[in-house]
Amino acid sequence: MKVVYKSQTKATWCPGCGDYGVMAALEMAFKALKLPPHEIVLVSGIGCSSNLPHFFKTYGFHGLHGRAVPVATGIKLANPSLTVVVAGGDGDGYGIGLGHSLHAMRRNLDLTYVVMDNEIYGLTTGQASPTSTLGAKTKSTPLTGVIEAPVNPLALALSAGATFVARAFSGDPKQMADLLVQGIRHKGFALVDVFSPCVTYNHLNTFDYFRSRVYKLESVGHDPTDPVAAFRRTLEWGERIPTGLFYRAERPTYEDLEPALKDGPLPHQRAGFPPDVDPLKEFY
Amino acid sequence: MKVVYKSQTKATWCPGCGDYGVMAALEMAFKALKLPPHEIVLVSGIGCSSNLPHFFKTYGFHGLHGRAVPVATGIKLANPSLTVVVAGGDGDGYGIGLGHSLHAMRRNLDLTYVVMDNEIYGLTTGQASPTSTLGAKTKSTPLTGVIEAPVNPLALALSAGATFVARAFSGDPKQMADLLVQGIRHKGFALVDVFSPCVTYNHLNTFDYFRSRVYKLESVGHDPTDPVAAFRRTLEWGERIPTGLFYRAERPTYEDLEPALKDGPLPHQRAGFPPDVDPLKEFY
Amino acid sequence: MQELALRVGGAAGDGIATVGETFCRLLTRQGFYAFGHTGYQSVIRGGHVWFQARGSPERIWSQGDGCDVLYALDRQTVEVHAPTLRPGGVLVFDPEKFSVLPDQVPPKVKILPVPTLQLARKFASEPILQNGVGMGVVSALAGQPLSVLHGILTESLGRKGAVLAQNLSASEAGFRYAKEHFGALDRALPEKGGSPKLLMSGNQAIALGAVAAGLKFLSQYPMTPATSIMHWLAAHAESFHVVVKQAEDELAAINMAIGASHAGVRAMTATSGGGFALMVEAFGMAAMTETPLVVVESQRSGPSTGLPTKTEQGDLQMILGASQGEFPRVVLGPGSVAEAYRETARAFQLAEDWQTPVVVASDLYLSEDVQGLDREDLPTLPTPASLFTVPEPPEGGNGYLRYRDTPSGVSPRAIPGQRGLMFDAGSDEHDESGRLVSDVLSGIPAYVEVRRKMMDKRMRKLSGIRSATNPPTLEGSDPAEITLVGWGSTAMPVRDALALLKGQGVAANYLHVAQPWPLHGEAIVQVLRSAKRTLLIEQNFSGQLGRVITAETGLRFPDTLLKYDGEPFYPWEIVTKVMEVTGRVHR
Amino acid sequence: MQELALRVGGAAGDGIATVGETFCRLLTRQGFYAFGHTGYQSVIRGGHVWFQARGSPERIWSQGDGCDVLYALDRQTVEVHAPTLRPGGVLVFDPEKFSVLPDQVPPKVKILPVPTLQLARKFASEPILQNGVGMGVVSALAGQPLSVLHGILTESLGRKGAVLAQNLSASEAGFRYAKEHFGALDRALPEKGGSPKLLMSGNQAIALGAVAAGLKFLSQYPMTPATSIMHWLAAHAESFHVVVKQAEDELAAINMAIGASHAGVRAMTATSGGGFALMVEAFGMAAMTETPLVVVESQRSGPSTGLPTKTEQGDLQMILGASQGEFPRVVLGPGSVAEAYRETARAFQLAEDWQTPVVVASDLYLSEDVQGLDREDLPTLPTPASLFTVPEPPEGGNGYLRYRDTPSGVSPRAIPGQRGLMFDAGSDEHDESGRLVSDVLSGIPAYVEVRRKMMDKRMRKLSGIRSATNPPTLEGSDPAEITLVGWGSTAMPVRDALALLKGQGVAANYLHVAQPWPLHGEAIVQVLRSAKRTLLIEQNFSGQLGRVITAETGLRFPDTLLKYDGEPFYPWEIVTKVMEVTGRVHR
Ligand SMILES: Cc1ncc(C[n+]2csc(CCOP(=O)(O)OP(=O)(O)O)c2C)c(N)n1
Ligand SMILES: Cc1ncc(C[n+]2csc(CCOP(=O)(O)OP(=O)(O)O)c2C)c(N)n1
Ligand code: SF4
Ligand code: SF4
Ligand SMILES: [Mg+2]
Ligand SMILES: [Mg+2]
Repeated sequence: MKVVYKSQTKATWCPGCGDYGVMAALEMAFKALKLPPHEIVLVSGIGCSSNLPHFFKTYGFHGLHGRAVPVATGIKLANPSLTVVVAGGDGDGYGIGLGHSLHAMRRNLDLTYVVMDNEIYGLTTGQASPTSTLGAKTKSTPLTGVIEAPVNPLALALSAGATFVARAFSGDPKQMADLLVQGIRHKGFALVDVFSPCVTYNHLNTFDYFRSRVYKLESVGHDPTDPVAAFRRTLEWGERIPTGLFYRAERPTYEDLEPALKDGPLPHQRAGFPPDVDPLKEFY
Repeated sequence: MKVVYKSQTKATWCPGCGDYGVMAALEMAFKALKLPPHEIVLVSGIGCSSNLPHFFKTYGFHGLHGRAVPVATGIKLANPSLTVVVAGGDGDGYGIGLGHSLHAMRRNLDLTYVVMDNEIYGLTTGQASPTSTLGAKTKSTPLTGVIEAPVNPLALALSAGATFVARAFSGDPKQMADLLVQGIRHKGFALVDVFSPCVTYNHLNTFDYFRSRVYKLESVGHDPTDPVAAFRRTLEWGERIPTGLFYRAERPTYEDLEPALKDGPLPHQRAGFPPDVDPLKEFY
Repeated sequence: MQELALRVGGAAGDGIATVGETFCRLLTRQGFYAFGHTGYQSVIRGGHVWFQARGSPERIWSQGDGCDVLYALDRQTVEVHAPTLRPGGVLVFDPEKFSVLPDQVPPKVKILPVPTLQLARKFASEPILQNGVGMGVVSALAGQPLSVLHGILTESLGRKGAVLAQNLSASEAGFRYAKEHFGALDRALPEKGGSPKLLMSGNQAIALGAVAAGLKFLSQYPMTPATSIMHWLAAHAESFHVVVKQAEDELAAINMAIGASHAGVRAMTATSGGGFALMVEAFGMAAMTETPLVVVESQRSGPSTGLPTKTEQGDLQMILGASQGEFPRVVLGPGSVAEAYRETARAFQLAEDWQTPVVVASDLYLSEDVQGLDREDLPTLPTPASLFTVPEPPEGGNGYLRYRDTPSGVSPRAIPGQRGLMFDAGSDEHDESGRLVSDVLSGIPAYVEVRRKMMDKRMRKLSGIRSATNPPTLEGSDPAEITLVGWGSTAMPVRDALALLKGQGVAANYLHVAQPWPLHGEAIVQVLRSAKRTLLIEQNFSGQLGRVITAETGLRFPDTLLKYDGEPFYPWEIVTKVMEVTGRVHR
Repeated sequence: MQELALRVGGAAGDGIATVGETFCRLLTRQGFYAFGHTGYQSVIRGGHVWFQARGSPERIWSQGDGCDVLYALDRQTVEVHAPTLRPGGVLVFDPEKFSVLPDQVPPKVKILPVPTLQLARKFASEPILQNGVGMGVVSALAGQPLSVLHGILTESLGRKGAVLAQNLSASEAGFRYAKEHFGALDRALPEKGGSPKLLMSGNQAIALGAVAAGLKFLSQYPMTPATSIMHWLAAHAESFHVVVKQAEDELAAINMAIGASHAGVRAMTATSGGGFALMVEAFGMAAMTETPLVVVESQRSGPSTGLPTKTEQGDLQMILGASQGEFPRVVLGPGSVAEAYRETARAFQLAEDWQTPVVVASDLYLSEDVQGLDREDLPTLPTPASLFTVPEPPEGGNGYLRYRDTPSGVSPRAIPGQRGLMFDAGSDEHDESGRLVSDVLSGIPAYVEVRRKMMDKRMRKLSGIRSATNPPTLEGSDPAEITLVGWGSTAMPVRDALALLKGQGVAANYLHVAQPWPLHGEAIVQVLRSAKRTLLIEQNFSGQLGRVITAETGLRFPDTLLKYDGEPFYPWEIVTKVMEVTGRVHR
């Protein structure tokens, strides 16, 4: 029987939105990995991009703005046998949720985090986001443009201890799907930052903008096991912007080190006091 | 007349706590810079370290756990003529407050942030902090020890766009005072991470632990203007741990770019509608 | 009462808001009072969107009930909105897009097919130009001269030369088409109302009121329906000398505002319920450090993310409970765009006079809908005084007590930068000087006493605020058969309902509790005890203001009209309920 | 009633808690009921610290009033605590450290100088060994055999061979010294009470109750006085198979717990008021997504950071208002250590049965103080059933409605990993299937109706919970002259006060509202209407439970005993107030 990953809910993004590319690539990745849909949980926050779980027929949790990663952490720690993919926007993950994102990375939970980075707040109709370009005029920066330096999510991820750090572009769903496959397969926290243009509110960082700038790291012989080389690549911004796998490392996952999970996923374990233990003994 | 910076409130830290060194170095820095006490605002969160403002006779704001940086941001943006120094713990600044810390760095506000990094939660009697060493047994990790990789605050600061990134050690208040003087003088966000041992709850990262490991970056000819070199140095951890100035850059501060501050500190500006403007005109 | 209501509907991206707002502007330009109500979705493109623009030579307070012109850009608009067409009304649509059967509209409603696309195509190829035609049609039906519409289009499209010309031509074509094929509606407005009115949303009024009261610092994180406060202030930041800071989240936003206020400037943050939820901890810190703070909480349908584009008054209980422990707070619930201006200004005064946080509780309905106003509705305020009120003591003076225990509970406030007045503002319990009680003194009898005194000092402000502010007053008939009780934006449809009830021969009045906290309990009891009958009316499930009144006074509300489906009250709903409660059958 | 109370005081770092807890353990080992109350500061070293250990062969519920033995390690202890010594009591101190004048103690109190340091020096050089001496002294005064103390010391110091030997010798020296120079107190307890008791803090009981009810996941961020829940569970995580996750902050902690619960395990988070303030947004999300969740909120003195080591019941209003909009929630306020166990277990059951968040509202007093218990106080619970309750439909089945509108409001719940039951849990308003209403359907009449129905469905749970749970019952005399009304830990001193009142010939009883929400309003009205007189007693400024009762029932409380200085109630304070309210003069 053919496995269906998409739900019957039509995506509600604007025509041409970069997020369609992410949806397509994610479907390709699920297919390639032959994941049973009921073993996938898509977790998101709030934003245009965060509506993504509704367009898939997997389990989904569409939570609060900026709090997708902690919810996903709880799900994964309760049941590590699930494939947990977090999806959301740049505001969600690098703005209000930045702290959670980075703490999850150092924990090295086996999560895959796809950030649909459009350098703008889409759903709230176009304010500056943490990745907005210096000088960009938005509804919250109408006079001077943005006057704070954008975050560098890949450099931060690298510094925070993420063990898989990659960048894709909605204009190249094949490369993205490939990175997602690798990211999901990777045992540990995988960040896939995606240039996913907002065609409605961001007229600066457009498909054309990125298309004319991106190049693939593999084409320049980048060594993804070298953190310093990776850091140097994350600083490249301007006429040439690298995509692909920046960094990858092997490190035990948090779940592997958590003793309470030795006997398998928590929902399948028995609950209550173990029969051979008198929990009150120590209180005498 | 002799300027007094210390208040009559005796510091309440445990005897031998590393934070005494920070207090001493900060006083040395204020003296060296000849700052008028009423033009200094010390802002802190909650933690042993965050009690610091009470021990100085400057203006002080002892706010909420993890929220010192936003309060300081508000103070500085309202009145850039004040010297605003943020002080607090590793839990406060790199745990619950990590997002705020990094966003403030990319904004490049002219703040100086001293983090008393004791690799533990002191005030709550000894749980793991975000900088606790892998394997460290604490009250919250009594069985396995810490199983998540510690944050690397300096690498994160570098990646977040801090324009002054330094590390000091409570065992060397002179070096610390010197870095604080530079940090306060520096136009932009200055992070001074301080190894400030908790003698009560952290028996791993002690004075001796650090004393036997630290070396000064200036002694190895480190170039603080090279971000990649700085990044490489932030990765050094183990038998040899660098202190001193990792990185410094020049970039306009947020306050400099904010047009509403062109006419000086806000409290001194007139309020209400400018006399020559009819604010209702556009509504007809 | 003479009035006319236009409704326009279509898909997001069809330019519905532009048509609606342009028509509202046309009404206020012509001297009519207007009300513009918008219905939209929580996605950027797609989904059904509509706008109701209502005008009258007399004061109106809400979107009213039903419409006279329905300009339907798609079939769904006909399905959803045709039932709201009133007798004598007309449905305007383009037969090229879809067809309408006569039984799709109510009796005595006409159907006016207009080839909007075809007419538009003469001037440009973009389908959006159809709205130029549509606006011309509506102007004609409303009995308004084309020149006013042309004036407005010229202002708004001025910079886009070719586009302007196309729109002028298209609207003229529409105007002519309507005149030829229909004429004006029976309900058409006169050619001119009174003097031109202002057209303003609640959020714009809040922003204006804040600046008028001396706002110098806004830190905000975007969240519907509070976002446009930041948009408006950001656009005016330079000319009004206000720092507008988009924070990384709401936790930062409120803490920044507290910092700025501590530094000596009038500061505000604004958000909706979900964002306010994140401000809860710092809200209490403002009270503990006795830092003035104004928070705008524009409510939307909850719980949780809820319906981000729908209205509700469901957050009062959260606001009243916000933050651990007990401290004085003020909650204001303005009941019109003009009140939004005045109450926001009052919020700043209260925050500063009493050194404690004040919440202006708006909602999507008040914040985003637009209303026509007279200039006198927005009084000019005196230029705010400087905050440097504490005289600087001679060098080295040590006697300054930031938290001095005074009869009012308010203590003299110093500002960082003032010589010799250095103090610590602390979120821990402290003594009059600001010294911590928590560190080494808690539980020591003398300091148990200090703690109690400091609590008393802070809580004392509440009765002071109650005395210093005006109790709610009755609006409408006196004596009355029934007294409605509500707060915030509910006042708007209630006011229209009172007029309708008068027309029906029912004497009703309204107790508008514009200050839910501290509540003027005794005054309210006095009014309600002498009322023949009461009706609690709130836009929430559990009658939250009613619960506050009961908790304070013991007085209960046997009759309630509570709505929690996201739509605002329609005046006629209120009328119907009053008819039912007063034992009449509604005719 | 026979009872004995020891108080020990000194500077932080003096080992005060160890002495106090050891003595409590000694009491429960000997079969006495005990209560241990601790007073400490919000710094790690320095500041005055004390501990009161009280024991009795009969049930006791609080620290009681005053003490019989005051073991003062420093001069400040004498100044602060000597006035609490009861007639027949004794002050123990070391004259080498400071001197005590006879008029520093109340009448009929003896002074027993003990050369603790000198005696200790015989066995080791560390001054901390003085407490070994002190514990021996206290054992002798209390009339307890040395062997019991030695047994306890051997267990606790077992691993530290030399230290143990020193302590055994020192305590023996102290014991002998006291026997020689004083003998036992008049009030000394018998050599043996009943069967040995458990000694447990409220937080330990909460942790135990949670595990008994099936807890598999705790995510928490440290905050006094909730922290020790995490400490205890972390230490037992492996043997009880519980994931204990210290989160990066409280926002993460609650969201993680919601995630874990969503994934199918019983999950909890715990915090104090300031941390709960940060959980407010997600608290509402749990209700909206209908995810079971247990939150322990252990209150401390607010507002804001307040007094971190002092108690209060000041957060009820915050908990009841937590999060925007309206949704069902449950708030439990256990009134003893045993109730903390049982109510926490009940919280899990309610959360799961009704798929909504439940708060266990403790406070510093209940959470951190220790009480002696019988094993029967902590009933064994049945092993929790598996959560996989929804049968998996045949492959591809599409009919599953996660949010089906049922008569109870509770819908069948699937767990990720179950085949064919995939659904989205969303914080936006949604229909029965989980499909969003907010995105493209809001305001469309059929979906306005869906919204209303989903609100009704969720809110309906509240009346179901009310019916399914027991109304509060009266404790104490019946009939009674006066009925006290309270919630949570206040029950503890109230129970001791009832006994004292009985001794004074006053018939009083207590309505313990252990479930402040949903309130059993009618049952409460019935009880209180027939009460001769009521007294609301709460550990806060504004009588928050009283306000809830008034809001729900209209019933008011003319008499109140409210305390907000951070100290718990002392039974005698309650007695005094009752005497005053019932028109007696207190003798
Ligand atoms: C606590 C909170 N604050 C604010 C909002 C409003 N809000 C919804 S989405 C969003 C930002 C969306 O930006 P991003 O995460 O980049 O997603 P995008 O829409 O661009 O895909 C904001 C601020 C919210 N829902 N919750
Ligand atoms: C919102 C909130 N959560 C938790 C706490 C409790 N708390 C106080 S200090 C602290 C951590 C202190 O650690 P750190 O910041 O490293 O400071 P240190 O005491 O080590 O100097 C915590 C968790 C709090 N005050 N507020
Ligand atoms: S607003 Fe932007 S991000 Fe949102 S759906 Fe439209 S194009 Fe995509
Ligand atoms: S507990 Fe640790 S950090 Fe706190 S004062 Fe003591 S030594 Fe310093
Ligand atoms: Mg975005
Ligand atoms: Mg620390």
